[in-house]
Amino acid sequence: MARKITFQQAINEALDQEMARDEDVVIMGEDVVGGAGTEGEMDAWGGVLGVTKGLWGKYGDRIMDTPISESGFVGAAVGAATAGLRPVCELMFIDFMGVCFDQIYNQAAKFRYMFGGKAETPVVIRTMVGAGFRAAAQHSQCLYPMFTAVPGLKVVIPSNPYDAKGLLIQAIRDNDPVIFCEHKVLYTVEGEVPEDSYTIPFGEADIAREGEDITVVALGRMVHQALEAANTLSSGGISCEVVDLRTTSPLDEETILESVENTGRLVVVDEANPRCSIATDISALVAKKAFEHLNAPIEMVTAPHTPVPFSGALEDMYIPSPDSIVSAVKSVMDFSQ
Amino acid sequence: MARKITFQQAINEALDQEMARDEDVVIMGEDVVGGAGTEGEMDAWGGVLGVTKGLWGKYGDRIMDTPISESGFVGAAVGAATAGLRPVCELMFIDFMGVCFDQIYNQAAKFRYMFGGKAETPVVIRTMVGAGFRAAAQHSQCLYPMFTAVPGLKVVIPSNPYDAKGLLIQAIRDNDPVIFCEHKVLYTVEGEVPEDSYTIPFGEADIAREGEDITVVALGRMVHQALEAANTLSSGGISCEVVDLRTTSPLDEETILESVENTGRLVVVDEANPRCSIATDISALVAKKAFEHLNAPIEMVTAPHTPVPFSGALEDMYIPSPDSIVSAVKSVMDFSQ
Amino acid sequence: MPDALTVEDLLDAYRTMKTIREFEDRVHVEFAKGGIPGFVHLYAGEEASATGVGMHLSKEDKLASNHRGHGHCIAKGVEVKGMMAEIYGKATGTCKGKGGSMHIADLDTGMMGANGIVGGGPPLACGAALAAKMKKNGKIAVVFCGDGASNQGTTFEAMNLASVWKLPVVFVFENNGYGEATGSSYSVSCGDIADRAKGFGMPGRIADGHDFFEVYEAFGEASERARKGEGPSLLEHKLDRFYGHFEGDNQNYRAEGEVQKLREETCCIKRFAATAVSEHGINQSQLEAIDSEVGELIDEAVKFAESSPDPSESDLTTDVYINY
Amino acid sequence: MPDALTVEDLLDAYRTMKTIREFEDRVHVEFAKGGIPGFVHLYAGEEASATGVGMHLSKEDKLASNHRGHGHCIAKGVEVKGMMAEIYGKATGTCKGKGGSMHIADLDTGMMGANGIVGGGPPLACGAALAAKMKKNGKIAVVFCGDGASNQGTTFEAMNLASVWKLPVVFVFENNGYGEATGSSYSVSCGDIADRAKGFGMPGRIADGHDFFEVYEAFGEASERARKGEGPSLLEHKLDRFYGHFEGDNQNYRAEGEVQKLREETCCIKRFAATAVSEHGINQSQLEAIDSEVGELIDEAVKFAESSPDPSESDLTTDVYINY
Ligand SMILES: Cc1ncc(C[n+]2csc(CCOP(=O)(O)OP(=O)(O)O)c2C)c(N)n1
Ligand SMILES: Cc1ncc(C[n+]2csc(CCOP(=O)(O)OP(=O)(O)O)c2C)c(N)n1
Ligand SMILES: [Mg+2]
Ligand SMILES: [Mg+2]
Repeated sequence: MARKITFQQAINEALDQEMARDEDVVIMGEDVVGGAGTEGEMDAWGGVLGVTKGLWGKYGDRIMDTPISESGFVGAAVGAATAGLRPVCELMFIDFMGVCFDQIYNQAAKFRYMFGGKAETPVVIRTMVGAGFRAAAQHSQCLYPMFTAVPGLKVVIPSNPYDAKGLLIQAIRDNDPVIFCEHKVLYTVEGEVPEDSYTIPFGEADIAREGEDITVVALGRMVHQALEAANTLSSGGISCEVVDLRTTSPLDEETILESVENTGRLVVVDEANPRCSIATDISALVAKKAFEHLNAPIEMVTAPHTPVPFSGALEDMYIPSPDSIVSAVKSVMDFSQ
Repeated sequence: MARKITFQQAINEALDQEMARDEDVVIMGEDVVGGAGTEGEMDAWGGVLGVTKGLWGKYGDRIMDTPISESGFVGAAVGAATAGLRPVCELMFIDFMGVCFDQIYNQAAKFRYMFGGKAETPVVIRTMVGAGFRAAAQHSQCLYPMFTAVPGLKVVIPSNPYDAKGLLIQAIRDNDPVIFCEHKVLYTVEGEVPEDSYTIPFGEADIAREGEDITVVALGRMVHQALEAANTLSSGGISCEVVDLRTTSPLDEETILESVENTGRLVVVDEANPRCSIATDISALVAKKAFEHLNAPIEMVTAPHTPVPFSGALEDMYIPSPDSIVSAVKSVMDFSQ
Repeated sequence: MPDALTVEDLLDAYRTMKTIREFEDRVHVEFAKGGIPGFVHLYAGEEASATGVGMHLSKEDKLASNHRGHGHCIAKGVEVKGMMAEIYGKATGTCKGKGGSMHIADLDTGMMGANGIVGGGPPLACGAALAAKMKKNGKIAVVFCGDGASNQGTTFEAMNLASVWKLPVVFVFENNGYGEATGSSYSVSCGDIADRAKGFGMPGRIADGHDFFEVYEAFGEASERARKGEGPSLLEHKLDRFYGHFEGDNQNYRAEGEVQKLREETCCIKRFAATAVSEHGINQSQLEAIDSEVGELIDEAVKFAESSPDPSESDLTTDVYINY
Repeated sequence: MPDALTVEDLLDAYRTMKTIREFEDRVHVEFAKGGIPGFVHLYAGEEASATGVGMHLSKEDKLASNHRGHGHCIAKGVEVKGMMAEIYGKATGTCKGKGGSMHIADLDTGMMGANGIVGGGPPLACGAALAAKMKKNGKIAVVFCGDGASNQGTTFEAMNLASVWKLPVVFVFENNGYGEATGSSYSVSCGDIADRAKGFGMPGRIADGHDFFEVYEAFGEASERARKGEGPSLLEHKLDRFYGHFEGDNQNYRAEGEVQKLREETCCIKRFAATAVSEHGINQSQLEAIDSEVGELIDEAVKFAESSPDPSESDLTTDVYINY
């Protein structure tokens, strides 16, 4: 059997292999080394949760701690990308986009278009997303719909270690700016991951489970919730096809539409808040392009339209659960016109 | 006949009347007075396009020029709102949200929830949106879907002078943070506006034109494009009901759903880019809650997934036109299962 | 100045510092036991800073805090039981359990909120100061920032804005030598944070943040300036944190024995007690009485928190807007 | 130093300044006629600043600009015909007409782009400087900011970052006294922008931005420091803009007769010509020859722009990503 490593190790390995392969790859972010300017061990942290640990020892100055100045260093990553480097920049939590968003959507994303096709901006912004850590309203959000909305950005949201490695390597080699979203709850999830380097192309969704009765589109951590729900449902005789988007931009419309053409029913599961989200995006796509195949309303299972609560009791209710997916699927299955 | 004034005058009048009514109302922004620290005329500009002109003469220190520090002064407006003022803060172009978004979505929007219901944050952020000025990629965007996605914010997008005045007065009196989006192309549009003060409640869409065959949901400037299309279509025998959303958060789901229940068909028109937008939001709502009444796929007419081009030749193609709405409506009308 | 401090004041100050220390020590213990969830940043070691500032503030003055906010809350008069319950995520918490350690706010006592965003507070404090200025009520605002936060753009903008608008606000930089695992000697490109004041047209001053009396005096000057309408000031408190960046931090970026040494040599409470007894006529027994009262208070707070109910399902979707 | 400048250099400098002036004067005229759309910010009056800097740069050095970018482009060697066509929104423009005045970029000449976002450039320039540093190629980056931009958080963060990473970058602040209609005396809370350098651990220096020689000398020092790996510098150029903030600005915030007076007294080109002739052995006729060449160049550029085709429909949806 193939080697099993965690999601977090898969990311570390992707970074390691790409840094070894191409010396233009550099890493920057807060405490990505950890310990700059201190008396203790350098590489003390390797990122706030240890994801970049060990890289400083191998690559030295190519991995750089930054001041807490997200506009400054994200912008520097963007500028460096136009000048011959391939920076992988860490925005610790996606929640912090509010202090540096301009450098991403007005600068990186638009250079190529504004400059008449002459710019290439191969920058990757790695960032943590999602609830489940009791980290409260400003450290638990799923803000990737905002990035998905921006022309010129690519947005990646892996659900498992295998995809994490292959998609991150692809992201680093890609010549467009990429937002790479790591769900913090997934870091400890294990999976089979080849040691060799490999890429997974963007815009190719994964059929995480085949099924006939209903399509469940999910992404990131929600793929696991959807698979659990599908398991439960299968014992009740409902066969779910679970589609893991992998990337929301570019979007694999074909796989989604084909699946719905076969099943005639759709539930979209997204941990983000409900308005103007991936859930509405996929629903709208299907209501437009596969309407004639639809046999029932499209259900969306999302977080409520509220900030993320701190209390564990509330946070557990906030996050879409396998149970809520089961209910949604059943209600769609029960529909008859 | 009632008095006619422009959209821009309506906004100025709303500000004027509210400042006269309540001395806690203050205004801040770049050049909202215009001329601070110069030797020329104070109140020189009254905002970059003159919208706040004349208020400094009447209200003096209650209208304040700021340095070019959007995080600083937007955050100050937010902080002041929690401390007893009712600031109306001008973010010159919505495109600049990238340098101050944190103070809006992580601070203002979340206080009430994070603080267990004890905070009130009556701040209004006025901002210009939209293409049509040949102002290119960083001064022409419709980024309101990103604000609409944020729990805790209210988002207003008026389409005409009457609504602009009534909705702005409501926004100032409202005790939640409000993003007030002014389409720059609408500033010179005239309409009947009562001199007296009045409010328009949030979450009540306006049926801008009644019709039977198809529902066209639009907002802001797009209401005008939709009405023009409806005119054209009516001569071909297609009767469009045009719904002007007025506010995207809160959203008047009822009016939208009722209209679709009657017409069985829907086109959503939104000047924003297509992904995770108001267009997908409304489409998804209807695909979920009015599916059984739908007789055809839901069409969306939006800008393409590109930045806003500078060249007038391109920008005119970028903006959804009455013609493109006509085509979309026709394709939906032509659908038969 | 110390002279202006009455015995009452000194005992108050001691009680505040001690309450903070006991609170944090206890949270540390309970966190390790698994009773407390989330990201928790402790203030132990920095008590003289919050306390020396807080002694100058009334409930109508406003304080904007950061992620390391427990001490600021206590010094501003937030009730300790509610805070503890909040940190446990309980319905009886200051924020009904919806905010947690990083978001404790109590607008009634002028506590505008801890903040999970580094640099989130400075603009907000400017706003509170603007409100005071417009209302001409003689109140002020203060914001606490770390050395790490001193590099955030929002912080710089706020300082400039405060100066341009001549706001009654004081920027207090608590320089504890680290922003997470990164040394301030690395991240702050000038020698002292106080060196930045000049670029924003305000006075900048350094105080020994282990020394209550120095902090009290320096902030007294800055707050007086603010109250008189003379504009903002910058203060840099040099101090140390006794725990890791957050609970769970192994602190391997610190020199060996560093924390041990700090606890012995720089403890602001020990130092305060010694001075209070030797120079201000306070009795050791008075301090001991406070120690035991504080111990009880914290015990009670933990019991209260532990025995309080979780928020209920309906709390999930309330408090988003005024009407729900 | 001026001594190091050859006659060739001086004639080059004159040609650059004159080209900028003619370009801007002509855009002003054509804009008024209605031929040019959008927001257009002219650089006339500030030519010595871009030129004195540009003379030290090769194509491999990078320049990040702002909304008032035409002069920076020309001084960096961007071709004038393409620029004019870009400002007209034509397919033959530097950016195929998709960027316009506020977004002219030409990466081949090291011009990283004008920028519609005030403060957008400084972080980008740090990135370019980082690339140069990592590649150890002796190249540098420079960013031009206005006085208004000196208050933007991104600018402060970039200065700190540049110092922490010891980047080969120079921050040039063009202080023309206004950010739109707001006076820099109001918005910049310290006396001189150069006062801010100390807070970011770098040297700060003021130069008379009307004086090409002073700019040339000051930037020579800063760029040498950068090339030697000694880190960033801040320069403040005090200068004036001859037109409004943007075309269409009635400039009622300016004192009466202010522009008239400036044009007479502070014209950097007149001043340069006088010095060049009196001190550096340049003949008036050499300058006149350049004048007429420049006049022709600009005429041609306008004709080229006017007669060029609009972008075509397919251009709307290309250049978004590498593959479309
Ligand atoms: C905008 C933003 N960036 C990064 C973080 C992550 N973070 C939380 S605390 C912290 C260090 C803060 O250091 P400092 O300001 O010195 O305060 P201290 O923790 O030392 O009290 C960092 C980087 C954050 N919360 N917000
Ligand atoms: C983030 C942002 N805020 C505001 C603006 C609007 N704006 C464009 S130019 C300008 C003034 C800039 O002043 P300064 O930096 O002094 O440059 P100058 O125009 O004087 O050359 C302003 C406020 C903007 N483009 N971007
Ligand atoms: Mg610190
Ligand atoms: Mg200026």
